[in-house]
Amino acid sequence: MKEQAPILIIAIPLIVSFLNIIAGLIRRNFCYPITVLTMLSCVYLSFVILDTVIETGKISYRLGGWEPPWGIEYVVDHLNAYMLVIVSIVSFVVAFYSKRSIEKELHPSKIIYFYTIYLLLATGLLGILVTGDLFNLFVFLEIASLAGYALIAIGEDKAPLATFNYIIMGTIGACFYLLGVGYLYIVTGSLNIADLTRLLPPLYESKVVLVAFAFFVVGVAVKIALFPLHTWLPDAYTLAPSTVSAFVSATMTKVGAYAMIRVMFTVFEPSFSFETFPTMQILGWVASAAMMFGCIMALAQTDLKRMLAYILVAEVGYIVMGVSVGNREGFTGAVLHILNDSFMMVSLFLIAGALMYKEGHRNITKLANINKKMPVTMGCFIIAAISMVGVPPTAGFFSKWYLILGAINAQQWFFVAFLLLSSLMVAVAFFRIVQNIFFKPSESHEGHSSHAHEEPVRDEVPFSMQLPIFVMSMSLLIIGFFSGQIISNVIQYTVPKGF
Amino acid sequence: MDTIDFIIGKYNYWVYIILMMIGFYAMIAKNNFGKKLVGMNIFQTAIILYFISTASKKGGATIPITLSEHMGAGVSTVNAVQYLNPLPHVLMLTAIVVMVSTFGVALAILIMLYKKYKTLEEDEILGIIKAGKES
Amino acid sequence: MVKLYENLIVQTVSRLLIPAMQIFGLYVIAHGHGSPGGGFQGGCILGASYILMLAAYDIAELKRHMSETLNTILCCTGVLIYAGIGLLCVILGGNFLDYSVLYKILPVDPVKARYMGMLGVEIGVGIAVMSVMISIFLNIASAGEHEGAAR
Amino acid sequence: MKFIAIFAVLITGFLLAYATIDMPDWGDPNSPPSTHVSPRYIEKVIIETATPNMVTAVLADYRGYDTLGETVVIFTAGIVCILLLRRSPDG
Repeated sequence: MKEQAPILIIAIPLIVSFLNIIAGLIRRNFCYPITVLTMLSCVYLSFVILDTVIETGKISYRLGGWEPPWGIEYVVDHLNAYMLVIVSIVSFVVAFYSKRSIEKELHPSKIIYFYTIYLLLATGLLGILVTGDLFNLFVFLEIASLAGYALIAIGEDKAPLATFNYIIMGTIGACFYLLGVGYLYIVTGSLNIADLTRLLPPLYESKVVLVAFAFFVVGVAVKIALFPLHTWLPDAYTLAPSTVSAFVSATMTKVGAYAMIRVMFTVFEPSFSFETFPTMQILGWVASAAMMFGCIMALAQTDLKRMLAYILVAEVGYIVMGVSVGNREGFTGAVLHILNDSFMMVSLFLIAGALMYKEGHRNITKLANINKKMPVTMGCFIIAAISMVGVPPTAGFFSKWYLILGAINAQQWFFVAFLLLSSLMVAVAFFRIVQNIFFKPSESHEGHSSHAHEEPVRDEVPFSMQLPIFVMSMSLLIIGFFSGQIISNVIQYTVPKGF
Repeated sequence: MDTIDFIIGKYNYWVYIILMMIGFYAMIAKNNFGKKLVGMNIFQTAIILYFISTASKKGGATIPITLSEHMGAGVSTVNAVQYLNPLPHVLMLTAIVVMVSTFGVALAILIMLYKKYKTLEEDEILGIIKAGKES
Repeated sequence: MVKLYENLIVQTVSRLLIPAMQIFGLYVIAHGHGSPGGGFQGGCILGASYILMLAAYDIAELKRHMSETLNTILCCTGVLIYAGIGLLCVILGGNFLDYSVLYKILPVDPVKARYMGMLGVEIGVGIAVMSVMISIFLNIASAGEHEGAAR
Repeated sequence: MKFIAIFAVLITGFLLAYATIDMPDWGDPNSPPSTHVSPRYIEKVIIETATPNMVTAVLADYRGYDTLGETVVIFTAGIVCILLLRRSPDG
């Protein structure tokens, strides 16, 4: 069991996704419990893998029994295992939440296919994380992307247009990645990451390797929506069904960031990424621009989900900046921020979904007095919001602290200023919502003065939606308290050699 | 003379680079969604051409299927220079399927768009959306 | 919508051609080990034979041979064969997709067991590709509305 | 917009042409792809898998997991077409 865990975490959701359709054709109600149980087993397996990695170090698994450069190999180290835990927890929580929200937003005949594609999306993301082969990563990237396109396209009215732009951009990103793989293949003849790490150092002067690195970075940057290439993200993530928005916003960009870290620090050595190529200058400034742009655009939005989507653009900027400063603190901050950001994003998007479910809209100017109607949900919203701003002792504070330390160590004072400024703008953006909720008289009550003192009836979302929201926002506090342990047990081993 | 040798020796790369630029331009600059998809196909086909061209070996190499005279009783007498490199072919079989799937999904979304807006021109669709917002 | 347009020449030719195409598709799948071919190529040919049926006749005729539910189930079965063989290898004590352990249940030696495992996998790929081709073509050609195509 | 597109395309084309300088010639039997991983596939395919067609052997056995991914991709595409386009009979 333990030695087969890296493959089972892929194979179980994969096989269940096929059985899910057959079960769904028999009875539609089977799909939801099957999906939730599958994701629960993935959470269990991911913890088994993390435990094994912490005890014994790197796990290697040979698919088909062939030794690495010839066959495909799974390599799980601390970074993979950590990401696996994040993705499987998020997919479990969102699957648990999805039942009522999907029933409201989708046609009943589509529910079977929705859950099948949901499982395939989770499989694709998990497959990207465990693989140790560049081409295999491309294949699973495409599984995740195709499933993501479909889930976004079934959203609101204008979703197909947003999805089409996403497909065009996503295909450009995937093709650039594939070209990068091809360029490394023609100078080394290998596709295995460990083999490439061994073969590449003598070739660092080659122009082919330089161009391959550029194509890798640009391709992945499209997938994670780094600033000038982010154009597809706000529309796509706003118009998707709320469950899907929560899932893809918390996982897709983070898995892309993982792929970027893998390419920059495992396939290539940090010495190449930082000395041969001006990574720090280019990526750092692009990331700063992303932070500023995302926050400024977030301030201008009235749609809650669109605001969160622009904040996500800024958060991607944080992660990339932490990677690009090229020192221990910055890298720790980036990896910790992957965890914090996916949990913050999932709780905020789930709350937006709860608003959609109860109110039918998510316009932040029309939320007056909603705290009396949905007290628990709004309490969770406050926690997630202060974590997003970065107030201690919530989780968001610690990762931002490390990011700032990293920028200071690299003596990039502009980056420090941008980090602080964008945190301030996120605070303003969330304060606008809080002000609208708590300090603004309800519009509907102004017209009827006789009902001015009527208290809104308490009307919470169903339990299956409330529990995930509550758990995710409480986890932000818990992660905040245990940040030290997470860093000392897992993240410090992910820092590449040479930092 | 060196320059001409250089250009002729690597002509496969020039062909694929030109094809890829054509496809890439159509993908990002064309106004019609159908043309964008055609550009996407050209772009991906260019990448396939590139990979396949890495498999070739001059000097009488044949397709990667073991000939019957090399299938001795359990003892291999095959030399690697006698056959083309099978790995890029395998990778491209996978990539072709991926591209077919992407194309199928994109076509499905194209049909959704056409059913909704009755046009595939980007500016016309944006105009319809804008008109819908104002009214 | 796809409508039935009676054309004697087209219908007769496709009536002759479809079985030949299907036999050839099966040959390409089964003989993929010794000649160019394999699951994906053979599955495409099989799918094309059904698409030809749809083009020469109409959707109702296609659905008489291959109902939508059957097609969806075949689609799942194909991939399930592949992943199932992989999982079977795990159950038999090898790694995922390590066909050589299949010698424990097949009357062959480990090297030949790899050959047999590959054959099973190719059959799975062929079934999946065929039904996906039909599904994609059917849904795109009729824009998803192929209910009223009764004869 | 057109200008930016032409600019991006030219930059890409220039980068690719620039990288071509260091690439092996077309059909060079001593290029890394022909000498590093692939010889094992060619030389040992009969001994290890009893399959004459090397492409099939690599596709379904040595890199069989890629092909599983490929099959899942096309399965996803089929299900996606049903999810996006299919109208259910009951409206």
